[in-house]
Amino acid sequence: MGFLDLPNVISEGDLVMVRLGKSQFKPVTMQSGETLHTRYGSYPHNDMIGKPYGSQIPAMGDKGFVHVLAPTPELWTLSLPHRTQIVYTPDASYIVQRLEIRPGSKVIEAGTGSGSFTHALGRTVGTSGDVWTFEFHEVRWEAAKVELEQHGYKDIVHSFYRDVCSDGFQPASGVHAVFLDLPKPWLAIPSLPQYLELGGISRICCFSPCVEQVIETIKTLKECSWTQIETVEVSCREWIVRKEMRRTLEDVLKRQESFRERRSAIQQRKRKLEELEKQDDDDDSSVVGSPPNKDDIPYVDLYNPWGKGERIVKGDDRFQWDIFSAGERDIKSHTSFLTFAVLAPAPPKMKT
Amino acid sequence: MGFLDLPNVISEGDLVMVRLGKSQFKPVTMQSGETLHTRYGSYPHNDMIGKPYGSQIPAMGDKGFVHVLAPTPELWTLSLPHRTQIVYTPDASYIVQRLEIRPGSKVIEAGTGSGSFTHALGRTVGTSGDVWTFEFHEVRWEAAKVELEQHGYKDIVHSFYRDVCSDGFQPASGVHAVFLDLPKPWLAIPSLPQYLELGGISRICCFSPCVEQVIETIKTLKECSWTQIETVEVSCREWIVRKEMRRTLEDVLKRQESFRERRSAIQQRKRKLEELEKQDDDDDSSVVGSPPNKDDIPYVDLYNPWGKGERIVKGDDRFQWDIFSAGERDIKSHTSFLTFAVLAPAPPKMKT
Amino acid sequence: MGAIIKPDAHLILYLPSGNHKIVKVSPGRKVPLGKFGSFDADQILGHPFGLTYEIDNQGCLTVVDSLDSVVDEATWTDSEDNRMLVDDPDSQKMTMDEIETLKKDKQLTGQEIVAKVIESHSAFNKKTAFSQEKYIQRKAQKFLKRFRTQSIGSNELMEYYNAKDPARIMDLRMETLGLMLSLANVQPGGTYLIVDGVSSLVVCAVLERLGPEGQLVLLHENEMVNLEPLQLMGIDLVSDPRVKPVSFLKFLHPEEFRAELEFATAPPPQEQLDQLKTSQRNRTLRRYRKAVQYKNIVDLRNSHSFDALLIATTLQVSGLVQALIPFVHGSRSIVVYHPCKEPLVDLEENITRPDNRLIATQILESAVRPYQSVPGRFHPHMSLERGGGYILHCLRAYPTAVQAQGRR
Amino acid sequence: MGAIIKPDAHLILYLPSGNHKIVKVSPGRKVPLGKFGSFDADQILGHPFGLTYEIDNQGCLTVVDSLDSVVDEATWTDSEDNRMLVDDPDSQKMTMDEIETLKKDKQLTGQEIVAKVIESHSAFNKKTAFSQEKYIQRKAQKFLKRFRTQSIGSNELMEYYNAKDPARIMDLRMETLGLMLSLANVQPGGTYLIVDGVSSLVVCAVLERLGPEGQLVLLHENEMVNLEPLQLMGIDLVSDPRVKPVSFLKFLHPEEFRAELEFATAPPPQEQLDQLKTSQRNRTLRRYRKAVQYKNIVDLRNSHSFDALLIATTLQVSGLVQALIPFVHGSRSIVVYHPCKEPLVDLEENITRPDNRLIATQILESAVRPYQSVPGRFHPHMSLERGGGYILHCLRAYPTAVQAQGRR
Repeated sequence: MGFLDLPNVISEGDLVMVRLGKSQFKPVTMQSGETLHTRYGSYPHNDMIGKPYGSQIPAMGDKGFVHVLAPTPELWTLSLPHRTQIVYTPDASYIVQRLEIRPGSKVIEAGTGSGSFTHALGRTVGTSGDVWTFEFHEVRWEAAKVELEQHGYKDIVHSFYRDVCSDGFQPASGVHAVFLDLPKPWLAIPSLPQYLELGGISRICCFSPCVEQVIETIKTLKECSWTQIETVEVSCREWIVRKEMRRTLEDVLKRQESFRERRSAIQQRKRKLEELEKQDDDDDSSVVGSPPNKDDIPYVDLYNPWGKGERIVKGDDRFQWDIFSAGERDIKSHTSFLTFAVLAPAPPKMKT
Repeated sequence: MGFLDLPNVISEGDLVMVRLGKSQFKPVTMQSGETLHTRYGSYPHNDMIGKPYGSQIPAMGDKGFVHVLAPTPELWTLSLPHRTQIVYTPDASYIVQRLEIRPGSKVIEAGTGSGSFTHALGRTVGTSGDVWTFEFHEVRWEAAKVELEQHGYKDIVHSFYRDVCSDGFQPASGVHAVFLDLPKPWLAIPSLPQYLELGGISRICCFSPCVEQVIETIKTLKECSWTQIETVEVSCREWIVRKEMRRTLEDVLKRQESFRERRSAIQQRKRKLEELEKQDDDDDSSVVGSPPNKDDIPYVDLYNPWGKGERIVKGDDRFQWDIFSAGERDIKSHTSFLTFAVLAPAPPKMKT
Repeated sequence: MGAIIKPDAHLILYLPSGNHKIVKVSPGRKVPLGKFGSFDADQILGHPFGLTYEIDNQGCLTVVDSLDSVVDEATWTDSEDNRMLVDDPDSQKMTMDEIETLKKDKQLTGQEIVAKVIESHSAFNKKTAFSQEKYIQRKAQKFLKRFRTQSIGSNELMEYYNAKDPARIMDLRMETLGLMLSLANVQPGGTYLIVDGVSSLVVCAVLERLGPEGQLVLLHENEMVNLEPLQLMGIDLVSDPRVKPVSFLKFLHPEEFRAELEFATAPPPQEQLDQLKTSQRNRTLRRYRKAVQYKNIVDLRNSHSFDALLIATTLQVSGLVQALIPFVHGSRSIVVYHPCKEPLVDLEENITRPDNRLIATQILESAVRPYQSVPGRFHPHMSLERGGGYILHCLRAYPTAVQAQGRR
Repeated sequence: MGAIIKPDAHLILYLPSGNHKIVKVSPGRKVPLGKFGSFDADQILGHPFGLTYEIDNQGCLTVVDSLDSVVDEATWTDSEDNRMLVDDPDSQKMTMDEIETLKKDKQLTGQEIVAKVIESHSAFNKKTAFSQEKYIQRKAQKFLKRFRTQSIGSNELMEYYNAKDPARIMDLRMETLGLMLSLANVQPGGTYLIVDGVSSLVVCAVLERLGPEGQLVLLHENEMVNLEPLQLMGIDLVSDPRVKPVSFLKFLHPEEFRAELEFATAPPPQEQLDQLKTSQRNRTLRRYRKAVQYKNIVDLRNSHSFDALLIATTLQVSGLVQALIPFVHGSRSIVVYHPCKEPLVDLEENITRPDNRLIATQILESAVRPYQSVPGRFHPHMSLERGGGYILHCLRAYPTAVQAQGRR
């Protein structure tokens, strides 16, 4: 099954995204007889094949479980090792929307990189569209090409091992949208027009991490008659919802009252002891009843509204809880600058 | 009374910040007999003099009111016309904290601009500190100088009409912190060391709106042996709290039920009318009782959970309300880049 | 060849001021442009979209390169800084009346007027190159009679509502709409369940990605669905066979509409139809077609296999999501948009996290920050409209019968 | 002359790795630096703060220019792009053992080791200049034995807690702390009311701005105030006469402590003291001094004229602010920090907006975004710790007796 098939039930040979942790996904190809071994237990493929996608699968003889998910370009992106150059979903989704990529669109991508954005492009153009993708790093090109074919994009995505800056974008033609993720996009921009759709609007996005690259790119886009040039950054924050115990001023005051009571009880006892000692000194025989005991401190129950000293599970209903949301601790603050531009079609003869 | 005096009660001659609207503040100098006329009514100064700062003052024979507030650098900044170049509070407060400006600090500022940041610097260094501020625009220099003196900074802030790029920072000396808000800070940086504190750490902040300026500034700072160079942006969002009516799915369903009842009631009546018409046609004499009336539609009370068609004040307790917060609509997204650096003291002879 | 402007098409025209206008271009008709006058629609019919035109005083169009560039290179001297510039409202020596005369009597073009206005500014060479450029741009926006044509899709619709009344699209913005579509894995041929309280913007955007085979069920909260407003912009949702509107009541409680569903099982017998008057027969046939469409929706519903649920509404989202969980297929996405974080925090805390039919919940806030890209003055825009709101995303799961305990 | 390092001073030492370490430098003592070894404190006593030192293998210090610059200019060739670079863990030919030998036996300096490590990287010239620089920096952070000295103030304290346990300062950051101080108009000579649940960070920052004449009342929620931890960093809050700690109970309910307040009205009569044993007399005098300090705080309280109220606590802030409103002078600020927006939204909705003793409420979120400033590669840092939380700010007002109605 390819990414584009929207399958309902897991079959032999399917690529399944196994969800191991919060955002930990492992791509696994189903082969009956095989077993997936993880830190969270072992899972025979036979326990997954035939189940609907989305099923929770219990570990073999263990308490753990995983979910078996259908692959999407977004899950695939999450499963990639982080060190690879990746166009993440917030950027990728914005670029597709802004470049107006649709079913049937013809798109150029250079370089292919990890191929993660290529998946998203292929999903959107569908079987009636084309994505020509170019990569100058041979190992990376090979890896992405193989994956894209395995994932069912064979007829949609056309992969080339090529330096587009020197060698152009053949055999792309009739292209609506161009995405350039290159160290020097300005070297590739001048050759573009011959590959674009005749008499149509073409859109471009150049993906560059540094300001200096952006400035050079904008200069070249202007020289090559691209208009509506705009550079933007996309940022995306995740918000984490959590419970916090409510601690009120009233409780503070009651607690401090109880500290005070305890202190005054201790002082009273101390005074009593001192008095008794004094009497002891004065007249040994006058002691009536039993002498005060060291452990005889009048017990004052400290007001403990927040369970200090106890182990408390969040949400424990002996306490009040507030719901807070906080931004994730480490924010992907900057991925790249996205420089967009539009090339107008050639003007027709004017009627006057 | 100057800004630094923290006065409690309004006196003749005081500069009072009159709060007219949400963030609309008008500086007014108290003169008995005078009257402040605003869109929200008229306010004789005599109604304000003798009142404690913070008082609500009712309009003369009117329903309006204002609050009379003590001036602070922050309120003063808010009262300035927006077109002037201003270092706003989020930037200003960060710069003061990061440059470690304290009571007694000696600070250079160039240019003075509207003088709004000068107020904040003067507040923090206090009477034991010094701020030397330089401005090359004569009219602006004059205006800021007069205001700063009127506001009680005479002994703290020293204003000069000067182009520091060509003419330096005399008579500043023993300076701990430098703030440069100049089109070309790199022209002023090389002359700085002679004005700085001997054997101490000096800190600088250069305030530049464009990346190109920042890049040039960083280059010069490096050449001049400044270290710990870091460029940052400060952004500040205001959040607006508002109430929204809760509209639940249950209410939608009840409402759609009542539409349905109304429709079926109308249809029933229609069918009845048709039947009657038919009977009419068949046998005119068989009509029994009165004929159905057009206005006789069985009334179905439409379920109206959200007061459609009524005028509802937010918080009306016939309805449920949720509390939402939303970012203000227009965000000051970028003021300037702040480039910070530190100049280490000259190394002493090493003991070996 | 790219698409061309066909007779009676709806277009959006972008103006130098940054404003835009939606118009219909019909053969032989004039297209009004407010204070810019008007032009004959015939002049642009058959042209590709995306061209920029200048209107002369006779209403004739010429294709130009850009909406707001004036002269190739400024030939004025500038100042290093603005130390010599004194604020003076009198530095512009030309009055509005004089400018009107230039326009009306001298028949100058927008370009020529801008040049005249700059010439007559007494302190222009005391401004910095930066201020000069800003001044020219402001005047260009005011006097240039130009426009750019564009067909209307979800991006243009969003821009239109954002300028007109952002509340009608709940402040939804391009980065967030794009993210919704990606997270929902919208693709050609899919089947989607949608709650759209944003003037059908989500519906439009999904349709753009759907191809001819896809379909969407649109849940609405009123008596009748309201798809007409978009007709005025040339977007026909009413007769698009891929759009299947249904009320919440009829979707959630088909058991209350058994009669209609039974009616749909077979066409009304011909002999029965023959007995009816024409008007009654048409009514019966219409009722039958509607019932079939409804049955079709209920069949989709009962298959519990929508390829995603997309929600953007001012209704309380917690109850909504809870009611709609069963209809989403396993491993498919639920994506909920809201301009404020609070309803989504409530949704996560009370519905998606406690319910083991939903996994991998996350609340995301995406925002775009545009830069000014004038050469030599690269910096983020000084002011910015507020961000694009929040998205809650989670995936539908099938829990095992015996609930596994432990992690997560 | 700037401040110098005095005997027994506390310092923060910054290391090339970006980490830091708080140490005390005492004459004749060694200062330990973990895997970097140690050095004699005497070598830096009497020096100004802010210098950067390199430690040689004998523990001798030399002043150097920077924590992490290695060689003036890279002399290696680089590659235009990384198309020739294949991921290969074996491209570094030198083993950790070999490096250890260089360090221990050959007595190479950190600089020399970094140079050797680069030399032995087989694919170094296939990297782009960018990757080369990153590689060198990583190695510099690992092998350079350098540190920079700095005295400890609120900024360093914040950095220390931020690295160690940000929860102890409730994720408070410099931009937000600075904004609190400005909005509260903290200035020399002022009198401030403070609730500090952030390890005394707000107290420290206010003290830095207070000058010798100012003072602050610190409300605490425990049995005793806990100011000792900062002693370990050389910040003495315990004996600072400007710091006046008091429990919430004693501040809000002085009527329950009449005996103590009366005790403070006059010193215990000498004849009475003379009758007591020495220990009892000292106890009585101590009790008297504490009572006087308490009476002093109650007098400040009763004047209702604090120059600002600053709050940073995990206690529910709504009740807190409501209880403390009366003590703030008119036109002065109330500033409340919280890392999450929810408690401040609650505070605005339920306390500050409905109560006409408070005006001009705003909730602000300030955030700093740092840039990488390597020449030719200017861009915002790729990753970033989360933002600085939220501030609610409002002003204390005195409403007129007859409540004016209408606007606002």
